[in-house]
Amino acid sequence: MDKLSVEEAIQFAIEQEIQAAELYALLLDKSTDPKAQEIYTELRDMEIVHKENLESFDTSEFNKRHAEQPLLNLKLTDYLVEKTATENLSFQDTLILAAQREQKTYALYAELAEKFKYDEILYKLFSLLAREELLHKDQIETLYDDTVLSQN
Amino acid sequence: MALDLKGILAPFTALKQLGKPPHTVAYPMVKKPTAERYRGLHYNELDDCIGCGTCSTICQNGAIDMISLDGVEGKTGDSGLRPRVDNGRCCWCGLCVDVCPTGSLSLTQEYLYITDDADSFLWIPGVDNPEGGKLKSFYPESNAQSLLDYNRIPMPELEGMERIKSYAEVVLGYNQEEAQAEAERCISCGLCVEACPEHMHIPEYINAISRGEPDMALKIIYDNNPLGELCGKVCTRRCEDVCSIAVRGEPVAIRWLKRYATEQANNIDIIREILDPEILPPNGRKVGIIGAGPSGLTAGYYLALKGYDVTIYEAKKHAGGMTMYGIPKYRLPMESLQKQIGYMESIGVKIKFDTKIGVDISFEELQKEHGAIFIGIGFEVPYTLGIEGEHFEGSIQAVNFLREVNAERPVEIGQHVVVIGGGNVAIDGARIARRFGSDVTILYRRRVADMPADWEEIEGAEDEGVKILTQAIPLEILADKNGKVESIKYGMAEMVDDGKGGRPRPRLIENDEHIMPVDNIIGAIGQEADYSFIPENIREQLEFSRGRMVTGELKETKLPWLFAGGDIANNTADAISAIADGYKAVKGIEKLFAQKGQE
Amino acid sequence: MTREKETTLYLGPQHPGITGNMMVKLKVAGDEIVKAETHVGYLHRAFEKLMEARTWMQSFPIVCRICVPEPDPNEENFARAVEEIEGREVPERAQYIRVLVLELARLASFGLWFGGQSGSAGLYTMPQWTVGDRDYILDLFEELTGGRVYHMYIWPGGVRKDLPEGFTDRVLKTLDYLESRLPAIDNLMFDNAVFQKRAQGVGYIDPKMAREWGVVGPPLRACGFKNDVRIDEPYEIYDKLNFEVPTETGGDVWARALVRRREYDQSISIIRQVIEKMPGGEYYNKVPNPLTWTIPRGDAYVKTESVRGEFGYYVVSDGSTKPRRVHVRGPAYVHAVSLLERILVGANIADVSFIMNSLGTCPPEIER
Amino acid sequence: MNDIKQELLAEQTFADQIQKTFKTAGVRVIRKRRIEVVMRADLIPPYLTHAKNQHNFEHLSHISCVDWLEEGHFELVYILWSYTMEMQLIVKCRIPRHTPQFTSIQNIWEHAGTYEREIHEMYGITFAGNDNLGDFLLEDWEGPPPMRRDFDTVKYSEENFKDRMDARQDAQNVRETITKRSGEDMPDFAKPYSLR
Repeated sequence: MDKLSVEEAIQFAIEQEIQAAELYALLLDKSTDPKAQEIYTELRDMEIVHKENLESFDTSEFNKRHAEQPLLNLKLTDYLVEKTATENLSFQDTLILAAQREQKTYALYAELAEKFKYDEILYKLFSLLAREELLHKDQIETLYDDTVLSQN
Repeated sequence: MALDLKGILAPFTALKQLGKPPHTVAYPMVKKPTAERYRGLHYNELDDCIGCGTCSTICQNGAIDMISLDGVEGKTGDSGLRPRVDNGRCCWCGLCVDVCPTGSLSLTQEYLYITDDADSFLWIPGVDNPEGGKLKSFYPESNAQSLLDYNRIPMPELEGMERIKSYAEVVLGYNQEEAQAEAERCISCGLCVEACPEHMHIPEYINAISRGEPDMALKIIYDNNPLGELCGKVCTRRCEDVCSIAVRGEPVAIRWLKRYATEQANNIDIIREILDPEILPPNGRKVGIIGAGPSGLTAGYYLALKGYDVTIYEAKKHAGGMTMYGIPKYRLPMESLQKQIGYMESIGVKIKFDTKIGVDISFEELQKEHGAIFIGIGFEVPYTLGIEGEHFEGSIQAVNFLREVNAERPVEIGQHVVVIGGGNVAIDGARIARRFGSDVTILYRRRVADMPADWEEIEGAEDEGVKILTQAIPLEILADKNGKVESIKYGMAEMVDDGKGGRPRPRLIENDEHIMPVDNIIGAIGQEADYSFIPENIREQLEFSRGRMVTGELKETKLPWLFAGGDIANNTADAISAIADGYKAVKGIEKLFAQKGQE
Repeated sequence: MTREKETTLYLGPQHPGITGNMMVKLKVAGDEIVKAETHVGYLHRAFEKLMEARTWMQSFPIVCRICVPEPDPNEENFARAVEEIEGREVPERAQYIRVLVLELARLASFGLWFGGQSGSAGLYTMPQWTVGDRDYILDLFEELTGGRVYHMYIWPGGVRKDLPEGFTDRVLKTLDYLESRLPAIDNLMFDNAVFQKRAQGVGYIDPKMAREWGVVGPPLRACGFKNDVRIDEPYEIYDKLNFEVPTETGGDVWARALVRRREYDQSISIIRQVIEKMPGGEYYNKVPNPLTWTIPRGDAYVKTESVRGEFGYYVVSDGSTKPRRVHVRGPAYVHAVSLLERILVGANIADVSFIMNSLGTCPPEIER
Repeated sequence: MNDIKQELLAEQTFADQIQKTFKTAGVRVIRKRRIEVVMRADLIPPYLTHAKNQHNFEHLSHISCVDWLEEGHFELVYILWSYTMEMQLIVKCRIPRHTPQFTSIQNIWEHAGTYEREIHEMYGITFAGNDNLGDFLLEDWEGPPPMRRDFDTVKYSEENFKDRMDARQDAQNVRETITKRSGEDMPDFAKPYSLR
């Protein structure tokens, strides 16, 4: 992946979302904990929305979409033990897993942005995608902060 | 007759007065300023006013009404009403000012009130004179000048270091004199009633206490709360947060007063004698309740009074749920809980102990046997810290620790203990560990002001020698070569604004890590429910949100025969909310059977 | 001399010479009164009944309204009766402040009396002066209490607010001024041959009658009795003060006027002593929440020396948050009914309001 | 303790003296200069004469009346002062509410008649021997004796002055507002304990 058109880059991102949605759908199917199921459902639906957004993505919208939303970055994923996607994750582990996934996807996009720094449009695109993932991570971390860490 | 010359001439000296300037001023060209304390027309700081209506109550002329105003919305802690003064009746005695708990009401230098309507003397302070705030002249200059008493009668307690020698109850309770004096501070506004999830009749039972009638107070308490004594000891008392007296002083000790009233009845027979409950004849309707925690017990009690055949299924040996196994005995002694539950059993509530649904009896069987089922299982499963090293020996969970201690099973704990969390569970864990003689430090990610624990509990812990380390995030648990906890690594946190007006959240500061040697780490960051006993096919028909069951106004679920309450069905997760849920479910269950009866 | 034909004359209730809304029904022969009957009922406000429906603290703003010229003895009595039943202590400073207020109230009330007594003799300059001077005392009250006429200041447990900064200096200044006015008043009223002739021998009360008919205050002292509640049963800190109880022996309007004139001097002297001795400390021993404050079952009769004499309150508590009974004994109650009816016999019509004034008649405290 | 006794010595001596003469009376020293004597109603006129003539209680300060509705009697209170002993004597007796009649003491103190007139008007008690018990403070009053505890002033004014409150019909009760808004069910037995 040394050279990439904008269309290919978007297609790549769509693939990522589809994979994520499929993973969550699978985990949802296997889960028996209603609390985890609720989170999986939300995550799956969220990824599908992202995918649809990307499909109708218009590069001319770059500037508009950059309306900054401050990032909290509570850095929870930095020190919580890494979770792997297995069948019966608890509610807590589900949240950790999701946050860590967002963190990883963010890292991937950030790396790609760095890689295609010479191409302004690609750079902007990957930076935007990276930022989106961070925002999602923020949302999940905030939820974790409110529910699991309600008394800490 | 002699001529009284002096008597004739002396009066003429009055002529000397002619040249003197007059006493009067040339009004309206010259206006005489009023004195600093002048009692003129009313002014009310509308934003500070909470509509408690005490001004209206004290007014001996009936001159003050409480009315709705456009733009003033009622909310918890504010009735939404504001005073209106009938200047045709007011005598400017200023008692309303002296009795105003917030200090929003005052009298001003103004005394002219002109209207073209001779029948109208109605005046809304603050609305009709918005500039009055600058003209205040008769106002409460200090709490000492107020007619109200802003200082609470101190609760006698065991001394801090004395407490950690045993599980003896720390709070000693008011005697009659103290209770009456504290009850007399209440101004009966009733704002607390709205803040109480159960809407207990607070001003009424406090007034009964102040009149020296604790029996009547007990009756009023039991009207909608069969665990009044429990609440009297451990309630999270939102009522006190909105107490009008708390605006400028210490709130009325509502919880301690309830405790006083309930403790007067010190055995089951006395409770029955005082309450003399009316128990309706059996109506043949059967209700099954899962979990003998506060919500289940409450639902069971009121259903039993109404003639329902109630059975509570409890997995453990004792009833009380988290209040039995989670709350330390120095806060809620066993005998107190046993007394309250024993009384419920005496009026016909059946409790099956050591009966776990899904193990000892299946959910389906339960469903077959009962016309309605109420679930009140609580949050018993602790969340883990989620950090490296949590599996090492010596890393334990507070709920398990407390459960073992309360069940009087042997527990071992080391010299240096760290408790992680800032809720009541964490504080309980820390204070229990102190009773083992350990040195205890609480690590908390946020600030003391953010701690969900009761402030009295936090102070109590500090009095007992518990250290609190705030803005500290546990990062890793380190062990020695035998796999035994040796130390904890933690990082410091900065508090960041979430940009949505919520409470600030802690963010890890990088490269600010510390290591503290410890023998035990007690996690107390939060709990969740275990729903695995509910069969999959039923679970699928229910709705969940953020780990909780979604219920309606009367705690009904998507399935008409199934009700849920307590921690699993509310966001506040405390005993009084659970009691409120149980009470609401009683109405839901009654409604269900009433509809069934019609079909 | 042949007796004139008797006729009935209704004097009042709006007669300009009569203080307050009260009517005297006279049977006259010529201008000599043969029989007099007091008629009241024109301003009954049922304060005593109102208080039965109000809490102890709610009753406190009512009592001062029983008497316009001198409201403070009412507040004093109510507060002291409540304190006596409840056994509540009052801080020493509050006691001094109370006496200061009571004596200022006496001065203000004397101001009205000077005007009333001389005005009812046709000497209309006097009211202009003394009522104007009274306003300087009302200024002091406004500064101290926030109210000019009704102060609502002495309440159970002490007084409502502390003395403002520099207040006592301003009181002393006002006293100096009031004193400087006395020579002019003396010249105009007491040294006035016309006033003397009108007052001497009129409205005579026999000493034995004064004792047994419940006569109190200046009318009693004008019969030669040295009786004053402040001396006979000292309250607050009156036993720590030096003052005289002036007496006269004439028993007539003139003797009563002289007694009052000399009491005026005494009040000024008392206020100066109070200011000199004023201690520091608390001014209020806080009472419980006024909504729930109960007073143990019991009763108390307390009395205060007002300018018109013994002002008594009989207060009964049934142990609840409200008074069972607050019974007011105004000094003029007795003076204005049975006594007045008796001593008007033989007097002239022109002297009726003159005599009434000398007795301190005050219908509001009769009707409450 | 001794100090207190010393201070009240005169009072106590006098109280003992009364007790000796009037054995059925309840005599109590309330405080310095205050002595309470509770007597059978029929003993009141002779006792008051005795107090006035033998102990110089020449000044009748007041006659008061208290309606103890719940206990079924009126309490008449005679307040006397002795200028020579400097003591206030509070003499009390009870008369049944159902037969509100007593004896006038106008023959002992002339002005007692005025007090009796008021008590007659306000409480409906008649005093035998006082022939001037007509209208006094309340001319043309047709209602029941208004100072009786069972005369309901609020009810009376509601019946007679209903129109006066028209402009203030929008007044609301704070406690009721909270009850309504929160959905609290207040049982009837708790309501009398509401101060609002």
